[in-house]
Amino acid sequence: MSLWEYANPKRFMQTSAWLLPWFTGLAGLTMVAGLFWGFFFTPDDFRQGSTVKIIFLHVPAAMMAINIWVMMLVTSLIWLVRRHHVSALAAKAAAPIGLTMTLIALLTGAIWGQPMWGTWWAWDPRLTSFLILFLFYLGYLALWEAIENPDTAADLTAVLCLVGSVFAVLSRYAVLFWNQGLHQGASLSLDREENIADAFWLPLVVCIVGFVLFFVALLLMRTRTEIRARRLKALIARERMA
Amino acid sequence: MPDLGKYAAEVLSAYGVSILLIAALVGWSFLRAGRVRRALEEAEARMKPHGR
Amino acid sequence: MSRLSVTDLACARGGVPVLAGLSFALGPGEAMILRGPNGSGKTTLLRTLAGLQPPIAGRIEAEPESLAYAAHADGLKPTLTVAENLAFWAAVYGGRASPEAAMAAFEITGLAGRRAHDLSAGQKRRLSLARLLVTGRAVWLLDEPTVSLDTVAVALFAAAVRAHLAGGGAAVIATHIGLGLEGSATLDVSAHRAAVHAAPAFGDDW
Amino acid sequence: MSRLSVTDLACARGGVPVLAGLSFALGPGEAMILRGPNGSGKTTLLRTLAGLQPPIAGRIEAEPESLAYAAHADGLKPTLTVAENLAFWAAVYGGRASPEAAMAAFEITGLAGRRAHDLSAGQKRRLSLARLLVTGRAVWLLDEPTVSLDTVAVALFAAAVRAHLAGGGAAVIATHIGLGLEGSATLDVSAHRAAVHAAPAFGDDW
Amino acid sequence: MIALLLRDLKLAFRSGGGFGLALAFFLIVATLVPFGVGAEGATLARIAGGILWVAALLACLLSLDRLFQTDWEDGSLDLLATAPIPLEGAVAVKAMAHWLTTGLPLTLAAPVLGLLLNLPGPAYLWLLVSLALGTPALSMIGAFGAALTVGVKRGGLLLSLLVLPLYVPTLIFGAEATRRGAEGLDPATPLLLLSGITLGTVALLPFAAAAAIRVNLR
Amino acid sequence: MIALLLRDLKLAFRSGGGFGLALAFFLIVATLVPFGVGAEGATLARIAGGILWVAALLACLLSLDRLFQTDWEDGSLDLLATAPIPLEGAVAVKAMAHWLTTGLPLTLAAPVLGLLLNLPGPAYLWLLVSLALGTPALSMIGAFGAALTVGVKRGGLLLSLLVLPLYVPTLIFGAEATRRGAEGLDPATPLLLLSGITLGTVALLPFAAAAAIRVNLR
Ligand code: HEM
Ligand SMILES: Nc1ncnc2c1ncn2[C@@H]1O[C@H](COP(=O)(O)OP(=O)(O)OP(=O)(O)O)[C@@H](O)[C@H]1O
Ligand SMILES: Nc1ncnc2c1ncn2[C@@H]1O[C@H](COP(=O)(O)OP(=O)(O)OP(=O)(O)O)[C@@H](O)[C@H]1O
Ligand SMILES: [Mg+2]
Ligand SMILES: [Mg+2]
Repeated sequence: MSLWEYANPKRFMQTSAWLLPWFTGLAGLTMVAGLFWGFFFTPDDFRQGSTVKIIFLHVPAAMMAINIWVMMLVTSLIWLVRRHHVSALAAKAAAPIGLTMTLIALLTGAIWGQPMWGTWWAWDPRLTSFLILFLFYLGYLALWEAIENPDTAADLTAVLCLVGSVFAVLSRYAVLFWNQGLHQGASLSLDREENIADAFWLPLVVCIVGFVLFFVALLLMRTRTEIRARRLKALIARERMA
Repeated sequence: MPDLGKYAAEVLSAYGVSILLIAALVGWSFLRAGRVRRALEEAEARMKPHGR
Repeated sequence: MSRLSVTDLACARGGVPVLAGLSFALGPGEAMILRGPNGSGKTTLLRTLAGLQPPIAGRIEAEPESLAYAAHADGLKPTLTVAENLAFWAAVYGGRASPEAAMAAFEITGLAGRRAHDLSAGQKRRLSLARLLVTGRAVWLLDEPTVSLDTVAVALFAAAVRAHLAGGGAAVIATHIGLGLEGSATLDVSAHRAAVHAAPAFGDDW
Repeated sequence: MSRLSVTDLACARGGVPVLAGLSFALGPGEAMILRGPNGSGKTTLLRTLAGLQPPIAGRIEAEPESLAYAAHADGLKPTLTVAENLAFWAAVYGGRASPEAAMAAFEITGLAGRRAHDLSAGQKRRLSLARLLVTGRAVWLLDEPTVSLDTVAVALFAAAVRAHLAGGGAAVIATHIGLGLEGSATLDVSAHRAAVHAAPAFGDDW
Repeated sequence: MIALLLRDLKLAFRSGGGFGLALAFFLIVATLVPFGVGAEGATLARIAGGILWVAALLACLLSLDRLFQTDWEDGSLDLLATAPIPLEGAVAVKAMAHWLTTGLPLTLAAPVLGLLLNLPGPAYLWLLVSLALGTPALSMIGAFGAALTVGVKRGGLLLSLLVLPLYVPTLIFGAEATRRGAEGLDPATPLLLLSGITLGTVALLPFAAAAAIRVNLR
Repeated sequence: MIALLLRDLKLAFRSGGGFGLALAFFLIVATLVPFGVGAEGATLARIAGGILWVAALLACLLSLDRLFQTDWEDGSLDLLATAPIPLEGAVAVKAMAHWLTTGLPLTLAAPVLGLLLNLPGPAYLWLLVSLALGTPALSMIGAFGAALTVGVKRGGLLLSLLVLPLYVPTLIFGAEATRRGAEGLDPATPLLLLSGITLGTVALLPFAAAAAIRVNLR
């Protein structure tokens, strides 16, 4: 049987019902473990003092914020090409999570910026592109809300997601071109030289894994809700006809 | 409780805000899930009698 | 061969299936009157035939670019004059037909210079019907064309339709009143209400 | 005494005199049908009676706050539901009459929760007529009320008008089709076209 | 009256038109200005107050042409004019609805955006106060402009041309109050003048606006 | 096609909507900003280029929601969609009409307003060039946004919310080019990128927009 079988709502409900508890459990475990480790059992950084602890929220959130948008892009494409309702609904279900993650990255970042850079907000490229990403999420969700015919909404939001992604990349480069920033570079690069100390690195990885699992679990649940809502709409419509 | 030095406020507020946001998201998701599930169940119940 | 043939068509509005199992064919010179109570799906059918919304089932066959659709809404630009409104549509449709003839056919030549905004309801309607003549399309899809027309104008309209049919055209007309188009087939859409279980993907029971 | 009495009325539209020398009176229980070809001035007359535009001559007498006007346009808010639209107007007019009864009278109770945007043309029309019932006004001024109504709805409308008249109300109705309101006076406005020289100040010759 | 207020609010929310529109627009401007003028904190700090006031003013202007236009197009303005509630009242109520969906949220959002444009510390309070006092005037003046242009299809141009000059005093006093606040001077005088303007407009303009509408409906 | 272009232009002129509206709005912003931020020449000079670009962008945004909305409301969009001209072409033409009535006048008016904001001498040329190259992209992107929101009654909020982030790159490169011009640096790079964006959007977005409209008409 092909993978697309799972895109059948009924089928998805069955499999997800089986998967959900596992992911929920794992997500809870890793997240709590990672954050505890990060908060309680990591040393202070010689420069940044205890503020490094923020990294365990900030970086995973920031990564998820970006990756969730990518995931939405993929599901939108699937919807446009294969017309599988589940994937459209998955995109819809993911958006609020992405929005929250973006917000967390922004807020923790802002809070971090106060001691480190002496300002809540600086028009640093990375910060700025995140602000833009935030706006993208807002627009995407607003469009979903504004259109009540679900299929129309799915189509339009998918198109928006495609075009938006292109412009998001454009904006990223534009912003880099516009203003050089004071934000740190990638600290998870593969060559261990320029990596942050293991003392931070390991718990950070755990946190990241935790955030990923958390996203998957919540996504499954929210998608189930969306499917139910969709079916409810269809049933009511049918009732209206009868 | 680790001693957070002079940055206690920042670190704590960062964790506070984040956990609050996540909790809000999860809570809202659960609420909506429950509401929709119940609505759907009673709708299906309503449908069944007078068949399709 | 037929101008417009519909086989086993089903169409939905706002995601709700409205009509199902429609089949008919219109040859040159034939007209079809759509009847049915308010909300029975006439507009939905016409929009589907016009290609504005995809059918949820069945086939619609017509020569490409042979359809002209006239909706409930007039599609007039209030700030353009009567003549300008017609001239625009004539140009869009290749400008074969002359706006003058169209205005004459509905006796609005005297209003040619008037802004559409300054027309009375019936005058607006006459103008939007005159639009049909400048499209030069073979199949007319008309949604309650006689709304707020006086008896004279209704007669003018009937004459225009007859001329169109005589010229080998065809027409599908949704209406609630008699048009005096004797000898044209009638289709009561309320007889084709979509069966309730024909709901979209999520509707069928799991 | 009479609900509405008009003496030697003249009215203009967009600065152009359209009607002149109109005189009639409507007592309780009386209805008046306005007839006349497109552009003859029915809408203009009704707007003048409703007080939306001042007459250029003559007098209009009616009890204050006794008129309810229903225009070509529906005056519905597409984003509000049927019930909300009615409830709003009911509240504006003091909320004596109940929206439920009004909806029932035009058989749209089933649509109460539907956004006006998702209604069919006729359903919209029914709603805007139901609005009249919640105004609780004594004199109805109706401009082509039956547009895009099906035969059932036309009957419902006629019944509503009869009930209104029986309740001591009055109505002035502009229409092009028969309403089955037997025994109501008819006024052909085209018989009262304003003489050309009755143009406004700058028009008359010096 | 209350029914009308509730309806307008409902419409604004349903169609995302009012409420959000203004906020989003406000946010837009605050985000775009740095892209335009560059990101040096000093420059931004100097212009922040003024930019925010201008942005608020534009946000008001933006949602104005819909104030009566939609009602006019779908015929409900005719019906309102023939309804038992006095047209003056209706106008005032509609202006109030406009303020509730525009001026108020703008005022509340202003400090956050001040952060983005790093507005100097002391200015926050006075920005908030001056907006709270000034925006009602913006809505009322705007309602008057909208009433004048309601007949004109897409009278957007006219509207902005008419309303702009009327907005200038409000803007000057409002921005002035903010600037004085920023520089630690006493902003009492401009604030007083500002509230004077607001009271005057709210008291008198409804009548002018209602008259204008009656003329336009003829 | 040409017929459609002429019609849209005619409509814009008749109803003062497009053309004048944008210009007036542009003028408004340019005149209000000094009132808001205070009139020290130095500050103004520094922000002039950016402000003018932001103002131009807002002026475009302002007239966008009318691009398809009016046609949709009076039913002519249905008729256009069933007309023999391809919808993609219609969209492109409408975007072009929007540019002719908005972007072009803005570009031509910009130098004059530059005087008001005492824009530094060398910047004039580059402001003109960057606007000329950039505004078509604004219109086209806007047309896409308008197509997405045409079904939504009073989708003004949505429109600005959707279009704003898409405008960012255009704005940045445009303003950057102006600033470099003002500082006597070489504005070639941003101008190249700008024209790249313009060409890309004009080439691709009509299809996305037409698709969106078709979906909305269903
Ligand atoms: C509102 C302000 C901020 C935002 C929006 C923000 C955003 C981001 C983003 C998008 C990343 C990249 C995550 C990834 O994809 O790898 C990141 C990583 C990081 N941020 Fe921030 N940041 C902000 C402020 C700060 C501050 C003030 C600091 C500390 C001084 C900081 C320290 C870091 C570090 C150490 C990383 C890890 C580097 C990496 O993994 O890429 N950030 N932040
Ligand atoms: N946008 C929409 N969303 C959901 N349902 C709709 C929408 N538009 C119309 N409907 C419903 O679809 C059904 C068919 O509407 P349609 O306009 O085709 O009826 P109609 O036969 O044209 O009626 P009328 O004679 O009044 O014009 C109606 O019940 C209507 O309520
Ligand atoms: N805004 C306007 N400016 C100038 N003339 C107008 C305006 N509106 C209508 N007219 C003209 O006034 C005359 C009367 O219009 P009115 O709408 O009263 O006619 P009517 O009897 O209602 O016609 P119908 O039966 O088509 O509704 C018509 O000739 C019309 O062209
Ligand atoms: Mg219909
Ligand atoms: Mg009339």
